[in-house]
Amino acid sequence: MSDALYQDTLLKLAKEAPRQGRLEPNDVSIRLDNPLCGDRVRLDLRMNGPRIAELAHEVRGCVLCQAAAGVIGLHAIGLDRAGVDALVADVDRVLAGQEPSLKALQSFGPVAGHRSRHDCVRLPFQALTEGLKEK
Amino acid sequence: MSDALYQDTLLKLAKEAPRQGRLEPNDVSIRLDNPLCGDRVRLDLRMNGPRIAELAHEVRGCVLCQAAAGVIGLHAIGLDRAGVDALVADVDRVLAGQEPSLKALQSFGPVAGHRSRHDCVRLPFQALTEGLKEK
Amino acid sequence: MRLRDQFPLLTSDPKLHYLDSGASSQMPSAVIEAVTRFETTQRANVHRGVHRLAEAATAAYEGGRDEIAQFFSARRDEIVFTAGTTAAINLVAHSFGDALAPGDEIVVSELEHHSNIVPWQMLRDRRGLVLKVLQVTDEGRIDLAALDRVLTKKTRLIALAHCSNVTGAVVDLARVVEAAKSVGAAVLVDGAQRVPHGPLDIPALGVDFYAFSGHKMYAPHGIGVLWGRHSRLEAMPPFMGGGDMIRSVTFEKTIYAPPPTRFEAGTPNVSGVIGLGAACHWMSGLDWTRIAQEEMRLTGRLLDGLAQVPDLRVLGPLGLQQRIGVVSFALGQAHPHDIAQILDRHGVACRGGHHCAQPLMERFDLPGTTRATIAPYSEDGDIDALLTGLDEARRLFA
Amino acid sequence: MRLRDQFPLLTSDPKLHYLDSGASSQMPSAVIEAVTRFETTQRANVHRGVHRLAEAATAAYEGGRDEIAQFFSARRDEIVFTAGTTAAINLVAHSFGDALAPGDEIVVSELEHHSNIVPWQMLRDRRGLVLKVLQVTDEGRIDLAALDRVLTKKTRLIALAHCSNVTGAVVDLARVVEAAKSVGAAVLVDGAQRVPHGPLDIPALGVDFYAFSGHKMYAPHGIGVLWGRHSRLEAMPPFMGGGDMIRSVTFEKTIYAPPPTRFEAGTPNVSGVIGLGAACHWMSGLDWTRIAQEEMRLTGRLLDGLAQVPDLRVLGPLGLQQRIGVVSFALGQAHPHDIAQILDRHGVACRGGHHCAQPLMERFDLPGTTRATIAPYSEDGDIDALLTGLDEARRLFA
Ligand SMILES: Cc1ncc(COP(=O)(O)O)c(C=O)c1O
Ligand SMILES: Cc1ncc(COP(=O)(O)O)c(C=O)c1O
Repeated sequence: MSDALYQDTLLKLAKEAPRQGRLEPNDVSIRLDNPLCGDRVRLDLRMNGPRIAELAHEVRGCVLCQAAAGVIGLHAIGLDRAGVDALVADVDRVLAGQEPSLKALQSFGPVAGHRSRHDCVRLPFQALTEGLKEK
Repeated sequence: MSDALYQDTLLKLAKEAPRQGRLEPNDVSIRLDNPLCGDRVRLDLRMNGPRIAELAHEVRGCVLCQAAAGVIGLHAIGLDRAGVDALVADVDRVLAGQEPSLKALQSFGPVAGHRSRHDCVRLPFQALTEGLKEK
Repeated sequence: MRLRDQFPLLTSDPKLHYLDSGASSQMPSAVIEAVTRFETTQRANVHRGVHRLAEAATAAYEGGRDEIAQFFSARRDEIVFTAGTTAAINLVAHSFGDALAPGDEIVVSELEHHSNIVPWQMLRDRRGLVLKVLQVTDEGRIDLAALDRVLTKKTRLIALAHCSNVTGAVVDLARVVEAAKSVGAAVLVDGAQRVPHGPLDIPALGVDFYAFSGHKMYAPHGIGVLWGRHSRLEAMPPFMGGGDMIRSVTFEKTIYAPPPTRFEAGTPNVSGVIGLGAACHWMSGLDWTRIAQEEMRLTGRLLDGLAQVPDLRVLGPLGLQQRIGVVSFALGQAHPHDIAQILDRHGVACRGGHHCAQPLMERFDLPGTTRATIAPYSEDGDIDALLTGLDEARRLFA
Repeated sequence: MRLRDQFPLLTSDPKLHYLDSGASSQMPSAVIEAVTRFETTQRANVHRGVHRLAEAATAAYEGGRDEIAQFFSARRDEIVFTAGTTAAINLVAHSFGDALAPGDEIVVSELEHHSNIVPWQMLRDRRGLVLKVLQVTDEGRIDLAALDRVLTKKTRLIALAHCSNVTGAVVDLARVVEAAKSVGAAVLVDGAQRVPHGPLDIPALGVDFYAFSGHKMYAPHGIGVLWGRHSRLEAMPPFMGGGDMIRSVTFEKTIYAPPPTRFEAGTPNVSGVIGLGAACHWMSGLDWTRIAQEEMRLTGRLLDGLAQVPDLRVLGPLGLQQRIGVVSFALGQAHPHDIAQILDRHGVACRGGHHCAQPLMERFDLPGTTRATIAPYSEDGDIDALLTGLDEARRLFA
């Protein structure tokens, strides 16, 4: 299972994560740290009413964290709070070893067996949830 | 060895310990507690220069503690600091399982094997040492 | 099967009558094996590590927290690990207590263990508080009738033992909680003597803090728990500083983690938590209705036997209502050390002394008592050996 | 015989390359057996008890204190038991620190573990002190040249790690002590990373406090030591209140016991102390001249190997002088978690992250490092496996 962790699709998602960088001006800018490992996510959001209009992310973290931010870069635009909650539930699903509905999350499947890495994946999604709350 | 702990001579020494009670007036009055078991010794001394002229002891403690006070009641009168130190050294000796020079200490021999009881025996002698220091 | 058979120390010494579980209980092989399994197959530091052993150690450690939380019907983030009851109470005395204002009042009782007195005295002296004391009835119970008189608008905390480690009396917590609510005070319960006697729904008690130790509930020494209602814990600053309890550290400013992590500075007692988890797991597999009945039957047998001994005085309830099988007594003028020593000749392990409850000893004007504790592994033979030993002690000293 | 053969966890998994001893060491069977022996043949609470088991437990526990004292050439009444390094430092921050006056200064360094930063920050905020920071050189050492500039008449305490848990650098304590003396400051040493690497004459160091944990020196988790110079300890009030640390308790006034008991409130971690005593006993039977040579040879082999890896940067001394075998490195932009994960595939247990030294990570502008620790049971094969694993990590991430 360990060998599957760093699949090519995941490595590619991490490296080529869309929407890397900062977004100026923004409506919400949130920074979240993982206290255990020092990973850090910065997420800038521009809103259109209740929905995310544009975003950018900056990750100082591992490949899993970067790839998770990549999923957000690909799929979070246009979501409102309910949409983000559904996305997070999908992440929970894949980390519990189940099939996610979002195809981009499939490459995270092998992380389920590595509990110490779950927070790496979760951190960007937590930033997203908190960002929508702040708004 | 346990069976030897409460020899008749020791029980008798505890019960009939000479010089029980308080001494008024006194030159030194000292109270010492054993924090672990709550034993308590009160020792009153009347001095004649550097030497103990008269004394009295009040023990709220076990038989070993009472008997130890009994040894003091029997043998401490007339002692100066050096004499008390020698007496305490003799107590150390018997608790280390060796033969004491003072006959009255012989019945404490079996206590050597019961480390948790050493402080019961020591408490009155500690009071004596501190009493002579205070003077 | 006798429950006793699960305890290697007891089976290796069939003549031992261990009635000192109130000090430290014995440990079943299930717990010993869980600890050894950790040290020989999973040992690593927890959290922060991604290698296989660190993952296994973290899973075993956090699994221990789950077991403990479940056993006490609590949320896992309300379980704070400490070194024991004493450390748990000191944590509250600092993290909760240091926010109190001069003149604020804390209420304890006369029968408390030093662990539930000294931290409040130290806090009183630090913060200029007032320490009020509920007295103890002749039966050895906290006098709750005085609550109305003692509580005021300034009462911030009531800190009481669930069960006395000397008299065995169980306090009526519902009444304490109600009184506390009426003045807006928090309630801390010292559960050290309660937890060995079966499962407990801690949140349902309505209290704010509940402290206990592993070594009295079949687990290793050096591990304990502070259960805290989450809303309370969230409002409290940390007690100790160090690794694991932080979100981020710079020299200017440190941001603390949420509870329970905020209160768990440094590498935890990993094997201790795993042992305590295993003890909870072991306990939850037992039939506590039967064990409680048996403990009370044996307590009754002991109290009946003691009632036959001339010149003997029991410190605590003579009936079986609202008590656990912790039984203390004084025998004439005989000193508890001497009694315990004679009992030891009969293979009976009892504790003699002040049991870290000197104010209670003063209350009853005694230097100490001899104490026997009934545990799930206690049997008729243990009681009988105690009574036989007492007979000899009486002949020697009384 | 390979030293490794004495470690059940290592022998049961011949393919494991355990290079995470800086987090927690492995435990030799001698220690595991001492703990099990206690639980199965001597288990009881210590002190206060006169029955046979309580005597045996007390003798084993105090015997543990003797072993530890002897191993560190210390007086037994200078050995204070705590839950670990973190708890030991917090003890000093309270019992020593709370007597300091606003404006007094405490000096730490940029490479300290959070355990030796956060307690001083909390003390600073409690007492209005000034916290000064010695910087770290590019080689990963505390810059002692700045001591003269940083120390003032108001410096009360210098608190430094004996060995960095990130860079492996060993500090020149003689120089620190001399500087401290010149301004009358006390010195606290965080010895957590030093003690696993062999015997040490603590009093001869000339420092005032020395803190360490059992779990890094082949003993159980949940036990640690604060060594304190007796004259210092005697002058300090207690930290926590409870049983065992008192002489007498009334509600008006409590009289505290002398050190070390004054600082040891509550039932101690009996099995932890016995385990730590057994670990000291085990260590004192080893040939440390040979082990130190071997540890340095392996450290050299590791540093040489790392020097061959493109884009790899070692955080810490590149030579073998004044260092222990704690080696941290960064590999290009690859994240330490990912590196540690790949190493795990090769059976190599390394730690990746900030190692509870975030200020040091800031200093080197890194999110974290990957860290390997050489221990007495390390072998050539462990180093080689690490280097092979790194090769794969580089291909994947760099
Ligand atoms: C240098 C240093 N100081 C302090 C600590 C904290 O020790 P503990 O977590 O055992 O309290 C550690 C280890 O985690 C360390 O490496
Ligand atoms: C009622 C009570 N409270 C507190 C304590 C203290 O527990 P510990 O010594 O494990 O911290 C004890 C036991 O010693 C106890 O019986």
